[in-house]
Formats: sequence, C-alpha cells, structure tokens
Amino acid sequence: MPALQQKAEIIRSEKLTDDICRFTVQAPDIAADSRPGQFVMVRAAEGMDPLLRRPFSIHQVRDGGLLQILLKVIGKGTQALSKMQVGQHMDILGPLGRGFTYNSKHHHYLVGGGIGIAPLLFLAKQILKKNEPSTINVLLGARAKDEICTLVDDFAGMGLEVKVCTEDGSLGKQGLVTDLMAPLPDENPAMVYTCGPYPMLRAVVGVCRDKNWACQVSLETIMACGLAACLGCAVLRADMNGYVHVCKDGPVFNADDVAWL
Amino acid sequence: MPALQQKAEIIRSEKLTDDICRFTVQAPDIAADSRPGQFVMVRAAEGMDPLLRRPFSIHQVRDGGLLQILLKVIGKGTQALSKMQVGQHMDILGPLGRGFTYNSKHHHYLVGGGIGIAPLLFLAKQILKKNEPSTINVLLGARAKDEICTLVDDFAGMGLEVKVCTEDGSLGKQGLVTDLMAPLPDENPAMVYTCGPYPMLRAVVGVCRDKNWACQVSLETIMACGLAACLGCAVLRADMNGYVHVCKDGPVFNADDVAWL
Amino acid sequence: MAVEQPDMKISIGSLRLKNPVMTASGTFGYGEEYASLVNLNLLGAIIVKGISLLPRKGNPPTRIAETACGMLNAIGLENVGLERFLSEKLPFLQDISTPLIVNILGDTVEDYQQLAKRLNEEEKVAALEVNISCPNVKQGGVAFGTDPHMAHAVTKGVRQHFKRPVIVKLSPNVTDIAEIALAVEEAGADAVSLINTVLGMAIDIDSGKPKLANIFGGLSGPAIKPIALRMVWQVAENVSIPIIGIGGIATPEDAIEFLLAGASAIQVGTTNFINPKATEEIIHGMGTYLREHNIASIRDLIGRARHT
Amino acid sequence: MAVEQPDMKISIGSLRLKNPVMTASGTFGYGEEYASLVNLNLLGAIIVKGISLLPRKGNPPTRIAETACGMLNAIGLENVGLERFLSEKLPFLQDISTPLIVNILGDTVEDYQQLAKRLNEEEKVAALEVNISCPNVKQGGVAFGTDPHMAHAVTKGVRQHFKRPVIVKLSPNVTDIAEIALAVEEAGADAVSLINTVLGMAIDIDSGKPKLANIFGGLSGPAIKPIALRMVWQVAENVSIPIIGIGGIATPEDAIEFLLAGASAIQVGTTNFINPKATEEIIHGMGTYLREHNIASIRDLIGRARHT
Ligand SMILES: Cc1cc2nc3c(=O)[nH]c(=O)nc-3n(C[C@H](O)[C@H](O)[C@H](O)COP(=O)(O)OP(=O)(O)OC[C@H]3O[C@@H](n4cnc5c(N)ncnc54)[C@H](O)[C@@H]3O)c2cc1C
Ligand SMILES: Cc1cc2nc3c(=O)[nH]c(=O)nc-3n(C[C@H](O)[C@H](O)[C@H](O)COP(=O)(O)OP(=O)(O)OC[C@H]3O[C@@H](n4cnc5c(N)ncnc54)[C@H](O)[C@@H]3O)c2cc1C
Ligand SMILES: Cc1cc2nc3c(=O)[nH]c(=O)nc-3n(C[C@H](O)[C@H](O)[C@H](O)COP(=O)(O)O)c2cc1C
Ligand SMILES: Cc1cc2nc3c(=O)[nH]c(=O)nc-3n(C[C@H](O)[C@H](O)[C@H](O)COP(=O)(O)O)c2cc1C
Ligand code: FES
Ligand code: FES
Repeated sequence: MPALQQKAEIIRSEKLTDDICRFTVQAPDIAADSRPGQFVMVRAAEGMDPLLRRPFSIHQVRDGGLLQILLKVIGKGTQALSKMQVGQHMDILGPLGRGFTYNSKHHHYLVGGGIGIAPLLFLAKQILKKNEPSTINVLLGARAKDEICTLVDDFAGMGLEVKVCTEDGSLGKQGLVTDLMAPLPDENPAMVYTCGPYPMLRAVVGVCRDKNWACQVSLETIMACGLAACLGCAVLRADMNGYVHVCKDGPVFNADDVAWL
Repeated sequence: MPALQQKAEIIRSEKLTDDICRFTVQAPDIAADSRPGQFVMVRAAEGMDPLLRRPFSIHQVRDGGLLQILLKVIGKGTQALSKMQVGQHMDILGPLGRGFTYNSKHHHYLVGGGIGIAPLLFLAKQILKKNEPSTINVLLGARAKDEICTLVDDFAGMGLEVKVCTEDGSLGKQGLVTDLMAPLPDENPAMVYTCGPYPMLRAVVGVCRDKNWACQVSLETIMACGLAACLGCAVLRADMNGYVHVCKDGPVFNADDVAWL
Repeated sequence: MAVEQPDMKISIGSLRLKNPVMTASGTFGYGEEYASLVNLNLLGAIIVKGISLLPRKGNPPTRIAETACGMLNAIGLENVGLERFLSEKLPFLQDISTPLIVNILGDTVEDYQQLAKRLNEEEKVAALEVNISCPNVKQGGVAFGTDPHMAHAVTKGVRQHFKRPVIVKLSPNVTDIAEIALAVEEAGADAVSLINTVLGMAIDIDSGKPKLANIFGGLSGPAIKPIALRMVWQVAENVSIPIIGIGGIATPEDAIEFLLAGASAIQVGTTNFINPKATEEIIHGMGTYLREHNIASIRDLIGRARHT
Repeated sequence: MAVEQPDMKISIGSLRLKNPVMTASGTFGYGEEYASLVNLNLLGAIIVKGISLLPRKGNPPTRIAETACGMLNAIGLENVGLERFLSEKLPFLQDISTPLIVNILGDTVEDYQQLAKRLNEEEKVAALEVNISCPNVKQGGVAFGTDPHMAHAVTKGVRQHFKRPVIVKLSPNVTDIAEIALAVEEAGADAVSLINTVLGMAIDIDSGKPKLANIFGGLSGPAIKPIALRMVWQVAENVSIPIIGIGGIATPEDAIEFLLAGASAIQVGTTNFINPKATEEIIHGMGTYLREHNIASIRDLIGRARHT
C-alpha cells in the first residue's frame, strides 16, 4: 500500500453538529488500498499558513472510489477544512500507517470516544465481511447526544448492537465508555479496538488488562509528514527504551507495545 | 478624513474580464469621507499568508454608503480577493492619502491606462458636479478591448467624450494613450489627471511639459501600512534630495514634485 | 473566587504602565497616524519611530518586500530628527495620557549621549529605548548590538545623561544574545527589549536583482515569533532586569506566550499595519485570559513557563 | 534562437549532478519513504537523515510544533546509527541512480572521522554532508557550527578520511556566517550547505509550558527563507567553493532566488512534508524558467543577482 497524493473532489459534505462534519471525496486510488485504522494527511489551505497537513482517520470507504473523513473543528486547520464546499478539491495523501488487525478467532469490541469513533465504522464493515454481527459489540462514548447520534444510526444500520453513554446523559447512560465495559461478560478470546482521547484510551487499556482482553489502540500525535520521514510522531515504547512512530508503526498499536503515562 | 477600519459586506461582484473584477461593498463610513484619487487598504486573507494589506483606488462611491473597487489579478493577494463572494466581508481601511484637486478654472483631461483607469470614474463624477461635460476629455488606453469596454461605457454614460486606444487595436486607435494626447488642441489652462503604469505616466508627463499643461499623477508603490507609519512607500522628490511618501503625500502628486527616472 | 477585574499593571524600572502592551518603534509612526483607529489612551506605552540627532532621508526605494508570514524593510532609519520631533511631533503626544517612550539611534556613542541629554529635559519622555541593532544602515560598519563591548559603551553613555528608565533594544543577529543582554544590564540598563528585525533578503526573479534597493532588510512579522520567543527565554535565564518581548505578536495568545517565557511587557510591530486595532484587541484578550484562568495579576504570568 | 533543452547540470566539487535539486537531511527519511510519491531517479541528489556512529533514540515527545509559515522540530537526531544504515537503508539506495549524500553528525571530532572513514569505503556514498549545526542536542555544549575553530577542526577531520566531496552544513545561529564558511573552506571543504534550522521555541498557553519537550527546536519552512537567502549571499561574497542553498524552498521561484543569490544547488526540506512532489515540480519549473528567459544553462543563474 504505497502512499499516493491526490486532489480529491468533494462529492458530499454533511454537517453532523456545529463542529463535526463528514466529507465524502472521490479518491479512487487511495480508497482502493485503504484498510481500517489507516489515515490520510490533508492539506488545510492553499497558502503557507497553516503550513502542515492534518491527519485524519479513514472513516469509511465506499463503492465508486469514495473515501470519507469525519472531521471535528479544533483549531485553524480543521476550521479551514470544515468550510470546504462540494466541488472543491481536497489535497489528500494516503493511505498511511498500520491499521487494525482482525480475524475470526475473537469476539470484537469496538470502543470509541468522541471523534475517535471515526475509524471504527470502516473496521466494523470489514469485520462483518467474514463474521456475524453477533461477534461484534460497539461501545461509544461522547460528551453529548448530537456528537454521536448519526454514528450510532450508522452502526445500528449494519445490524450491530450499539451501547452508548454520554457525559451529560443526553443519550444512553450517563458516564464514560469504560462504565459500559465493566459489566460485560468475560468473553474470551476477545479483542478490543479502541480510539479516542488519551485518558479514555488509558482507562480502556486498564479494563482490558483486568479482563485479560487483547487490545489495539489507535493513537494520535502531532505529525508533520505522515510518511516516517520527519520522526516527529514519536511515542514512548512500553519498555521505556526508545520510541515508536505513530505514522509508521501505528497509528494502531497493541496496547502492550506502548508506554501508558 | 480620518482613516477607519470596516468589515464591509460585498453587495455585488462583477467580472469584467478574466482577471479584472469590480466589487461593490457596503462601507458607509469610509464612503462618506472619500474623495477621488484616495485609496483603501484591503486585507487579502484571514491567515498570515499573504500578510500585508493591498492598496486599491476608490473606484466609485455610490448612494447608500456603497464603495467600489476595481481589481486586477496580479499575484496571490489579488488572486485571493478576486475569489471573494457576495455576502462575505472585506476588511477595508480608508479613505487614505491625498486625492486629486480640481476646480473650475481648467479644462480637464482624464488620462488613464489599464487598471489605472480605476480612480478616474470617481473623479469625473465629482468634476461634473460643478462643471459641464464639455470641460472634460477622457483618454483611455489599454492592452485590449475587453480590459476597458465596460469602463468606456461608464464614462460615456455620464455624457463624456471618451477617446480610446488599445495596444492591439481591438478598440479605438492602435497605440498608446500619449498618441491620443499629441493631436489635442492646446486648450489652456488645462489640467491633466493621470493614472496608470509608470512608463505611461512618464510619457504623459512629458507631453504635458511640451504643452505646458499642469499635471497630477497618481503613483503606485509597494505599501505596508498606508497610514504614513512605516515609511515604506518612499518616492524620490523632484529635487532628488529626499523622499515623499505615496500613502500620505500622494498617491496623487503634482507631476513636478516627484523625480521621473 | 473568580477574578473579575484582573490587575494589568506592570513596571519597567521606575516606570509604571497600566498594561504591558506597547507599540514597536517604526511601526506606529509618531502615534498621531493611528489616532483615528486606536484609542491611544488605552495603550501601555507608545514608542515612536527612531529619532536621530539630525534628520535622515532613509534608503532609496524599494524599501519593503513581503515574505511568507513576514515582511522585509530597509527604511534606512528615515526620521525627522531630534528638533523637528520636539517641535512637530511631541506636542500631539503631550495630550495623550499614555507614557511616551522615545526610540533613539546614532552613529557614535556621542550621538546617543546628546540625544539622551536633550530628551532628559522633556518630562513627557517617560523612557528611552536605545536602538543599537538596526541592520539597515551601512555606515559605521558592525552594528553596536553585535558586540558586547560596544553595546555596553552605548548603554553607559545614555545612562549617564538620562535619569528616567533606559531600555536597550537588542539585535537578534548574534550568536549569543544573552551575552549582549548581560553587558547592557551591567552598563546600567533598566530593561532590555527584543528582538529587532532579523537580517534577511529577497530577490526578484524577473529582474534578477534584490527586491530591496539596500539588498538586505529586516525581517519582521509572525515568521520571526519563534526566534524572538526563544531569545526572550535565553535572556530571561541570564538577566534580572525586565524584558520587553517583540517579534511577530499578532494576538493576545502571542502576547501571553512572551510573558510566560519571561517578558514583563510586549510590543506590537508589523501587526499594526495589518490590523491597526491589534493593540487594543491584545489588551482586551489578555484580560479575558486572566479572568478565564482565574489569575489575579498579569505579573503572575511573567516567566511562568520557565518555572513549571 | 530559443533555448529548447536547457542544461540543468551542476557540479559540487568533483560531483556532477543532473540538476541542482536535492532533498534536505531529515526531511526525506532514507529516500524509500518517498518512493511511491516522487521519481527518485529524477532528483539531483538524495541526502538522507543524519547518521551517527551509534543509534540515537532522539528527544521525548512533543517533538514538533507548527508556527506561522514554519515549523519547529526537536527530533534530537534520532537515527538508526551507522551499521544499521549500511545494512538496512543503503541497499535500497544502491538501486537508485541518483547520487547519495550522507549527512553525518557526532559528539567529537573523532566521531566524525570514524564516520568519514567507514563511509569512504562505500562507493555509493557520493559525498558527505557534515552537520556541524544541529541546535537540538544538549550534549557537548556549544555547537561546532558556532565557532570557526571548532568548525575548522571537524571539517579537517572529515576531509582526511573521505576522498570524495565533503559538504559542510552551516548553522544560521551565528553573528557572522561568512566567518564560519571561510574557516571550513580553509579546512578543505568542497562546498558548504546552508542553512540548518534557526533556533526557536513556542509555548502552549493552556498548559503554560513550552510546546516542545526539549524547550528549544529548529525553525524551518517558508518563514526562514529570507534569512537563508541573505546568508547564502553573505557566504557567496566571501568563499569561492560552491554553495548549496537551503531554507523554506517550496517553489521553482524560491529555488531560482537562491541560485541568483549565489547558490549552485538547493535542498528542499520542510516542503517535502506538505507537497511530497515538490522536488519534481521544482526541477520542472526551473527548466521552464530557463526556457522562458532563454538561458542556456542553469549555471548561468548562479550569483547573477550579485553581478547586476
Ligand atoms: C492518526 C490520526 C488520526 C486522526 N483522525 C482524526 C479524525 O478522523 N477526525 C478528526 O477530527 N481528527 C482526527 N485527528 C486529529 C486531527 O488531526 C487534529 O484535530 C487536527 O490536526 C487539528 O488541527 P487544527 O489545525 O484544527 O488544530 P491546531 O491546534 O491549530 O493544530 C496545531 C498543530 O497541532 C496538531 N494537532 C493538534 N491536535 C492534534 C491531534 N489531536 N492530533 C494530531 N495533531 C494535532 C496539528 O496537526 C497542527 O500541527 C487525528 C489525528 C491523528 C494523529
Ligand atoms: C495607491 C494605489 C492604488 C492602487 N489601485 C489599484 C486599483 O484600483 N486596482 C488594482 O487592481 N490595483 C491597484 N493597485 C495595485 C495593487 O495594489 C497591486 O496590484 C496589488 O497590491 C498586488 O498584490 P498581489 O498580492 O496580487 O501581488 P504580489 O506581487 O503577490 O504582491 C507582492 C507585494 O507587492 C506589492 N505590490 C505588487 N505590485 C504592486 C503595485 N503595483 N503597487 C503596489 N504594491 C504592489 C503588494 O502589495 C505585495 O506587498 C494600486 C496600488 C497603489 C499603491
Ligand atoms: C517598517 C519598520 C520600521 C522599523 N523601524 C524601527 C526603528 O526605527 N527603530 C527600531 O528600534 N526598530 C524599528 N523596527 C523594528 C520593530 O520595532 C520591531 O522590533 C520588529 O519589527 C519586530 O517586531 P514585529 O515582528 O512585531 O514587527 C521597524 C520595523 C519595521 C517593520
Ligand atoms: C524534521 C526535521 C529533521 C531534520 N533533521 C536534520 C538532520 O538530521 N541533519 C541535518 O543536517 N539537518 C536536519 N534538518 C534540517 C534540514 O535539513 C534543513 O536544513 C532545514 O529544515 C531548513 O530547510 P527547510 O526550511 O527547507 O526545511 C531537519 C529538519 C527538519 C524539519
Ligand atoms: S509524522 Fe513524520 S515520521 Fe511520523
Ligand atoms: S505605506 Fe507605510 S508609510 Fe506609506
């Protein structure tokens, strides 16, 4: 899966909330090679400010060479991107990194928080190609209802069981996504696939260790190149002796391979 | 006429040619104080690249607090501005500088070249408030027809006599605007008001000296502030001993006050 | 207990300012140019265009060029000279309540001394900012600001003749800015301000010639902010007099970065050209930050990033 | 008579390159990373990430921060070390026709010498680029590149053990870069490359701490182009060996500016991250410029702005 650069036309732009939007772009070459958990680097503006590309998970791949990203406005780069219109072209580099690995031996727990839910939809779809919906549980957490209701529908539409919690209680249980994990039966062998804010990931990894579940985490760092060239995306290894690089060794890691600080 | 800063809504955007457009913005406070030959400084982008505001002549002032600029795409700043849409806001600073001075003693020759025609429409309108159309001659030069045909109509619509030449002969005589000046009768006292590329201005000033006509020129330089603060817009004085500043002492100068190199 | 009205006052030596936001020399004219755009009375201090003993014509055009997130200038220290400054520019500034800081420059230590002596007589001049760093003027060879001994000598000369605070403005075009800062501190400076512009150039590929008639010019604007911030940090590690941070400050966030790095005050330069209201917005935004972070005094920010 | 096929070849000492466009060390990995995006065989030269005798882990994160038209990095010279470079990275590069230049770094003159000695045995290594300027590594105190004597010593050490061209890469964080350039020329360098990154920093105003774990980092990207161009000009005025220009080059126009200022070749750094195809586009665009200006050889551009 060599990385490719493409000026991808925006085919559709959905505004899920005030600050979350979903773009569907025409990027056949990149889409063809993409696997769940991989990401793309997107240029935020034509000028030099902001300078660097921004990383986004591949949210979904659709027939006809379509690729989706789910984008939350954080700062000026995502702000500029969120204003892009259907018909304009996004400068996309990808697919990048190592995605999730999955097989049919496990029960699959997809655990996402906030915008971290983005790569899990693609993952669910791929797992379902060889597995029954009953082998998958989706556990989602968010700050409030509007942040995830569209996504909950998307998972449910695949016939999956989705458990939801929100911090303000506006959808599902009030609480954190780890609260949804605790009461789960100790199905084994199980694989947890998780993506979300760092404190959530750390908590999820803690629960997995308690339950003796294998766990893959998708990590975020600031990135300059996404191509393993700048070495900017370093994360401490589990043995505390040196670093792994999120854009090349990840973004998906076995939870046991990285240090949890 | 103190300078003011205003986020002016774009009310209308006309594409006169591939690379010339006319914007009409709602800027009542700036428009109210504007005089022909003055200019505004416009921010080209929200980010820091390009950084500096760009200077544009006040092309026209219209009832209802409307202000127009005529803009030719040259580089990245004008490129970005040319893409602005009705409903968006232009960050405008003005009115700035010293405009044309005119009175009823003279015969008025308005001599414009290319995008330099921009300030002359406003000037013609103001002169006409106290003078007959017959006291005004408009001489316009351009590379080709499409660059000026709309503007010719605008002048003609005021009942003015307009003589035109183009470098390619596609409208009016083939040649330079000074070719239109040479055969003119030596009406005196006459005042020439001119704006356009530097070589044209120098040639016009030469003809005026021959004919013993007074001449006001509108000069262009690179500008950072437009407010007489940075001292970046220096132009050599006629006595070669020091500099005048285009944004404060100009952009309109008596031709005899600046050096012609 | 929420902070409602954070204390924005800071001191530069004996000079008390209502807030830490100043205008940088050469980017705000003599104040009057911005009077219709900014409420001058709200500013912490106004620093005017550098003044020399005699008027200077400055460099031939082209004097400015735009660069990525920055600009080059080679104004060549054009200014009206001391006497016309006093007779034509000072009267307007007398009526503004904001403290006035005069930026001075000279070819020799004696020039600086004479300027200091005469300006000491003007009560309105609350402090001097000594420009020892301008890279644009070809005369006199090496800039004062690139040599600790020369920097020391100028500072001492001005110190002797000016009784109110003396701020020395440092050049970034040096291997070790802390060394220069130490030299001027030792010579009696009440504060240092930094950075002046970074020496740069640009070439017009159509004409094949440098864009600036002077060939070199001073780089300013957001592009240099990381360099300025690093130098403020380095100087803060080495001197104990107050530091005034300058370089690419465009927003309240930028200003706060400089305070956290060790500056007691900041100056806004190039940004005045792009957003004439920036100084006011920065003062306002810094107040908001203090309230949101429940910090009682802006002085609590100074150097905080170095202590955590 | 129109120029149809302009001559793009240039020389760096005995090294002949098909065009003057190289990739800057640390911004292009070991070449392989960009193989699917750029035709590596089209490049003038490939310069790989800096190699030390032993592997280095580099700095803790956060290692990068974005700034206005630039970025800061404090990678801390993480690299696989000489042996793994030879066994794991070199084989891929052997198959690329483009000359390979290896960037080397060390803590002592002896380190540099050992690297030079071993790399001299590898025919594929067409030249060395000696990094004497990295501002990120805390060890060893002052950087070699800020002192003419130390710069001379390293250059001489490498020169003795490496028979093909030796390029010394200069640090911009000095008062007088021409002085350093002269020192390394005298020590036998075949060329100088400049600039390495400019020391800078950024602060996170929410955490109140420096954004980089290392506090300081190197500023690169379009923001530094005017500084780099000025230094190339200054060095060109003082040395007679070829200069390789580096700093913020993003377009063919940028590259041409550096040649006009006196560079014989250029390197593209940070831009590789933003536009991976930039090197190819720059090669193509330089050719177009020569054709449009009817210039037969790219060598005719070198230093032209200094002679008109
Ligand atoms: C592998 C990966 C996948 C991601 N997937 C998604 C996704 O699917 N949807 C989504 O909305 N966001 C995703 N992110 C986060 C997204 O990249 C950041 O929110 C975005 O870069 C912020 O840019 P900004 O200009 O808006 O913010 P700014 O704060 O202005 O950015 C400043 C700098 O910080 C970097 N930065 C800031 N926050 C982050 C962050 N959390 N991770 C990495 N870099 C950051 C930016 O790249 C930039 O260099 C992902 C990040 C990574 C590393
Ligand atoms: C008083 C005055 C009035 C003007 N009136 C008009 C007008 O009515 N309509 C119009 O289309 N243009 C006008 N111009 C010219 C216009 O300002 C420039 O074309 C524009 O700034 C170019 O910006 P850019 O980013 O597209 O070009 P770039 O080349 O990318 O700009 C680079 C830099 O050069 C400066 N620059 C480039 N060309 C000029 C120029 N000719 N004059 C001043 N600065 C320049 C820019 O400000 C910028 O700093 C006027 C200029 C001045 C000084
Ligand atoms: C056009 C211009 C003129 C300047 N003139 C002076 C001056 O006369 N004296 C001085 O000490 N600094 C002068 N400076 C430097 C600024 O005061 C300031 O130190 C520098 O621009 C960096 O700040 P900035 O990035 O906010 O502009 C000038 C800067 C510019 C852009
Ligand atoms: C992430 C990163 C890593 C770098 N690593 C090295 C290095 O190992 N050795 C070196 O000599 N220069 C290194 N540099 C400096 C670049 O080679 C180049 O000199 C500098 O970035 C300026 O060029 P640019 O503005 O085009 O990026 C590095 C730069 C960056 C951005
Ligand atoms: S982002 Fe550059 S190496 Fe990972
Ligand atoms: S543009 Fe700044 S003084 Fe004229």
